[in-house]
Amino acid sequence: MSLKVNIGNLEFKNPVFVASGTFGFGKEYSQYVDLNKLGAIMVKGLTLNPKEGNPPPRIYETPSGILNSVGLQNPGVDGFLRDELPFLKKFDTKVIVNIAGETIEEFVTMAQKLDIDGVHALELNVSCPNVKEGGMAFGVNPNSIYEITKRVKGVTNKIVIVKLTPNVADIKIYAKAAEDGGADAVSLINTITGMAVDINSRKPIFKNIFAGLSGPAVKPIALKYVYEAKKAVSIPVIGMGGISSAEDAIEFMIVGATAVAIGTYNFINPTCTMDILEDIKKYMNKNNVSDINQIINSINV
Amino acid sequence: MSLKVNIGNLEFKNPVFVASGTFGFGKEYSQYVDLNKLGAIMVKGLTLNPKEGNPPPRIYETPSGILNSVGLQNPGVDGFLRDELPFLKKFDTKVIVNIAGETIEEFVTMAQKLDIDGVHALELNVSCPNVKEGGMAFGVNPNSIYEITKRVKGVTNKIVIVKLTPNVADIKIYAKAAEDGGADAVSLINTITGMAVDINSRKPIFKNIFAGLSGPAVKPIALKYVYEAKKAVSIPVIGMGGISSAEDAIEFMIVGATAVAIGTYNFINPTCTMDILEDIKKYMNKNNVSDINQIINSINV
Amino acid sequence: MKHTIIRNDEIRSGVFRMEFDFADIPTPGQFVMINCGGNTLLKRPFSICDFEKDKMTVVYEVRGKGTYNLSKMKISDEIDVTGPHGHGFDIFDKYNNILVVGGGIGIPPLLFLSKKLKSKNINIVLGFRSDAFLIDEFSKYGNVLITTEDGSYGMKGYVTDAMKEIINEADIIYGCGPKPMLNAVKDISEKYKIPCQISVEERMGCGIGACMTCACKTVAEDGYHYKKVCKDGPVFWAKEVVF
Amino acid sequence: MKHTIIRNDEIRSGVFRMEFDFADIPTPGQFVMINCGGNTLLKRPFSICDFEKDKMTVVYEVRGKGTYNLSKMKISDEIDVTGPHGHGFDIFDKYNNILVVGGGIGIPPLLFLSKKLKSKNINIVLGFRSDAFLIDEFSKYGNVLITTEDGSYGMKGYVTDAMKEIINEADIIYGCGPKPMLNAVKDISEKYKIPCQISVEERMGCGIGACMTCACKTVAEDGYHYKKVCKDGPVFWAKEVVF
Ligand SMILES: Cc1cc2nc3c(=O)[nH]c(=O)nc-3n(C[C@H](O)[C@H](O)[C@H](O)COP(=O)(O)OP(=O)(O)OC[C@H]3O[C@@H](n4cnc5c(N)ncnc54)[C@H](O)[C@@H]3O)c2cc1C
Ligand SMILES: Cc1cc2nc3c(=O)[nH]c(=O)nc-3n(C[C@H](O)[C@H](O)[C@H](O)COP(=O)(O)OP(=O)(O)OC[C@H]3O[C@@H](n4cnc5c(N)ncnc54)[C@H](O)[C@@H]3O)c2cc1C
Ligand SMILES: Cc1cc2nc3c(=O)[nH]c(=O)nc-3n(C[C@H](O)[C@H](O)[C@H](O)COP(=O)(O)O)c2cc1C
Ligand SMILES: Cc1cc2nc3c(=O)[nH]c(=O)nc-3n(C[C@H](O)[C@H](O)[C@H](O)COP(=O)(O)O)c2cc1C
Ligand code: FES
Ligand code: FES
Repeated sequence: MSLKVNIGNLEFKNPVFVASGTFGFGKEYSQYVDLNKLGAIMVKGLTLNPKEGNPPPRIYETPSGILNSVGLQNPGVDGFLRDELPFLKKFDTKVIVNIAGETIEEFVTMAQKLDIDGVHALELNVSCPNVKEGGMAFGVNPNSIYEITKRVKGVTNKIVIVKLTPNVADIKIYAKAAEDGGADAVSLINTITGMAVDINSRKPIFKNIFAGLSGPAVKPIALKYVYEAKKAVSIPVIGMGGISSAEDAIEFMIVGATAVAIGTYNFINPTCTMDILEDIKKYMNKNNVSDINQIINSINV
Repeated sequence: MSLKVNIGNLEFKNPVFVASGTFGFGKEYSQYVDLNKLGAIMVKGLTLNPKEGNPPPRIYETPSGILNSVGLQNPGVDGFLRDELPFLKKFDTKVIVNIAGETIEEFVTMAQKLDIDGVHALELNVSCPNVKEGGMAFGVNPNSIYEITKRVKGVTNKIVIVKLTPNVADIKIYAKAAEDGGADAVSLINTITGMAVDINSRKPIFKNIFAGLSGPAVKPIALKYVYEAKKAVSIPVIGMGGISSAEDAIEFMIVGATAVAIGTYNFINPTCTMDILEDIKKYMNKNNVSDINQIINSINV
Repeated sequence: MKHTIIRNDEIRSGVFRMEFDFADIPTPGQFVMINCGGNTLLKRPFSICDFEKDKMTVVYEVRGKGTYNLSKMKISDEIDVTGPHGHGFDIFDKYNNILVVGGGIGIPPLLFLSKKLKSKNINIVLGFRSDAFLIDEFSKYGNVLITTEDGSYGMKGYVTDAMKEIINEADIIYGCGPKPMLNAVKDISEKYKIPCQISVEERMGCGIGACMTCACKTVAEDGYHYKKVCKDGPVFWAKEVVF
Repeated sequence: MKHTIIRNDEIRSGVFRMEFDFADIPTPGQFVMINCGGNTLLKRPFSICDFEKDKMTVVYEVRGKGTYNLSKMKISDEIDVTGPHGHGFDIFDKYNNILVVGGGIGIPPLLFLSKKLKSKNINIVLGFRSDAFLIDEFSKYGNVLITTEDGSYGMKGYVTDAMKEIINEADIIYGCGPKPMLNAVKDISEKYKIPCQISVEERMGCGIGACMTCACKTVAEDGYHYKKVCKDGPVFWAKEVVF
């Protein structure tokens, strides 16, 4: 049975990744998960300089979902290279570095700094709803997506993945812009903008008013975006948004995802990625699927 | 304590409505709910001619939500006037008739037929994701919204409410188009487009592939849309999407909803509207709110 | 609408019999909607398998998370139930020879039906994949014929095979079971020109006729018409139903 | 990571004491994450109130749906628990006079702390709104002083009032409770120049340091720095914390 999938010239041992921002830099979850068994780790979004992020509260539970407003707290690219990458290099998995520039130049600078051993791919985060500069402003503009992708591709030998926001009406345009810019893959969905209010103080729960929704609640929406994105591009799509089980992961692969990433559900069950991997194998066995690629984009409409 | 709210020249005894398509024409729920106690009943979406709708399955449970693909099965405007309105007229509540034309002319014809006693308001459904003609195609085009609203306003004396779809990037433009067209109010959100796949057959669960997501899962998203819509217009907003409790209803009112509508949750608890009404009163009592209008649009940012 | 569980036993691997207090008197073929708790949202429909003063029985198979949750509930736990809902089986005094045909987890409502039938000659054909259940209970109300697909119990084969042997006696057929079985039963009833009522399943939202999600395709003058399983059904005349 | 509930009693109106089997040995001030079931999604953090070989105790107040669900669980039910998590209280041999200060539902972790303290002179000040709990247990480990806001038990007033009377004896202060109380305790510790550790609360996602949602503002050379309550805390030096 083969679980291997390819994105660009990169081979992943399996299609089960962990989503950026939900798995730190791998260290914390390594007590629960054998990192060697993950297809890839998408690390917490990095900015050029260290960032403190938003004031608390930063998380709020909603029905089958969570709103978060972390605001990209991270140690910056240099901090990552110094304090986090050495640990990740010890494992036989792929490291995908999620980067969020406030300007196109910042994306380029970060990509240059990250064009080193131990980093396997870059994920361009043009879709963070929780920061003022850059973030989603880029993600809702196809020209920015095209430009950032093209510029980053020009300075790196790494696989470049563009992470798309679902806060658009027609995802196809944005996926296409990434492909046209030279992206090796697109990943989606980032969180969906939402909000919550404290009915006693009549204040928004979050200082930024809006926050990003993720978790099982968003799965039907995410699945639709992945299906549509895959119809628009011929590059691989990495699907995410509410995945909590192998069934969910397989749904995403059937509609076109070459790989899937698990985000919020790591919080609920820290070993869920391992369970999902095992259950995907069971499904393949039961359905006589010898190569996972037979499932990918196999939707029967 | 006053729970009265106004939309246009119409006064509603309270802001707790039931959402179109989830409450039939009132008859079925009348065994559970005293219809006289509802602020308004938004009846199932009508088309000019009777419509059979989509093949089953039409409903699928998702985490804290449901996908539906009813496809507007309804008896048509004439069937409604003949078989349903007489029953509704027996109650002291407001009847809001949800209409979905395939063309602008159909909207106008229906509005004319419905310009009669017993009908208090029209809700223009330019946002149904489950039909091929009309439906969401109108709702994602501000010009269509403007045009339909203006044309309908020209032939009716009823309050006109425009029901907006959340499947757009910037709701403000669409709310504004309705206001500019002369709408007395906007209502939102209709369902969010999503999908689900049967991993054994690898077929979409629904024949139409896509379906509409509703229920508690969508609440944080709906709340954000209502907040944004209210910031864009000065006409009243009717908020809905995932409301299951008085707390939820109050959140919507705080961010700007003059009234709220309960949809999916009627299925889960058929008496939830009555519970919500009682609990809103308790909240008002506890917080010394003598008039519900003091809550509406009172967000403290 | 809280009801207290009186009993919840596994009567065969994966099949449970639950009893709870319930006051409203149902007719055979009607169903209840049960909130299965946990992280399920919609209530799930279950046919009424038996009813005695203030006590209702449903028999269910564990299929997904709702029925799984249900199976974990204990005596004296409370569940949220609405009903009885729907249009059940019509019982006619004029028919003396009744043929009741059930398959798998479609069998439970037929027990309550058999109990309420007052006819002299009741033949009950029950089909299972392998292990049978509720046989003793059915035996009180008629002649029971069992078929199993693997031949482990009763006759080897399908209910439709067994039906053919006694079909000539029947004045009316009542059926409930999986779609292919109902379709076959319908065909037989048409071939032998015997009136036939069947109980069909569809996914439901409200359970009371308001949401239009439980569509059952039925014949109509101008082609077809989607009726509501929860309100017009779940029992329909077989000849009405378009499979 | 399933654990079996051994006990789950209401020890005061709305406050429960739950015991479950648990093997990993915690230190005082650490917490566990408990999946409260029902339709909750995230695990909820609870401080460890006591631990004996393979048996952990948490004391919780019903505040929302998670703690409500927890309160309905029965002996022998299984719960999903991870932990122990976080950085707890540091215990120093050099300090003989200890002042432990707790308020409301912040009190439970201080019991496990008091038990582990080996100092001679332990003063424990516990503040409640009205009804007190865990008093007998604390009495085993030190001199207990109770304050209640309504004066229904012990001294009328706040813990900070009571603290002032014995503050001069203290070499170190340990505190846990609502934010305003912790802020006041911090002020007192600074005024009297006594080292002070406090346990703070914040909403959590992962509970293990990966998601950055449990931010606690702390002082840093260049202004401030958000530390993680779940990993760097929940116990911090009071002087670090910016309220
Ligand atoms: C009128 C009626 C009467 C029924 N009576 C009984 C009964 O007496 N005993 C019994 O065991 N089951 C009965 N069912 C089926 C029962 O409702 C489903 O098995 C149950 O809803 C599954 O819930 P779940 O959460 O366990 O499974 P889910 O996780 O929701 O789904 C598991 C499987 O069950 C199927 N399913 C889900 N909902 C329905 C539904 N409404 N109808 C049919 N299939 C469904 C799904 O397609 C899926 O394959 C009846 C259904 C109807 C419509
Ligand atoms: C490190 C730590 C240790 C804790 N120890 C205990 C303990 O020993 N006993 C105890 O009863 N409680 C403790 N809490 C608080 C406990 O986690 C919350 O009361 C619980 O999560 C509420 O869950 P709920 O579903 O009942 O309430 P929800 O419906 O989630 O919320 C109800 C209320 O609780 C507040 N709340 C929710 N989550 C948290 C949180 N993580 N921290 C603080 N407040 C929160 C909300 O603001 C809201 O006002 C601790 C919290 C932390 C961070
Ligand atoms: C707490 C939290 C932090 C996140 N941080 C990032 C981030 O830094 N960069 C990014 O691209 N996405 C970030 N995301 C989005 C996730 O990577 C993922 O796209 C989203 O949560 C949907 O997947 P899920 O439903 O499985 O969580 C974050 C999500 C959460 C919940
Ligand atoms: C089964 C079903 C049928 C619906 N039919 C209609 C309709 O006919 N017209 C309409 O405008 N909205 C329709 N809606 C949308 C609801 O009125 C409401 O906008 C949406 O469900 C969000 O609210 P909720 O989350 O409370 O259900 C339907 C929703 C459901 C679930
Ligand atoms: S389930 Fe709502 S109409 Fe049948
Ligand atoms: S809760 Fe995730 S970092 Fe603290």
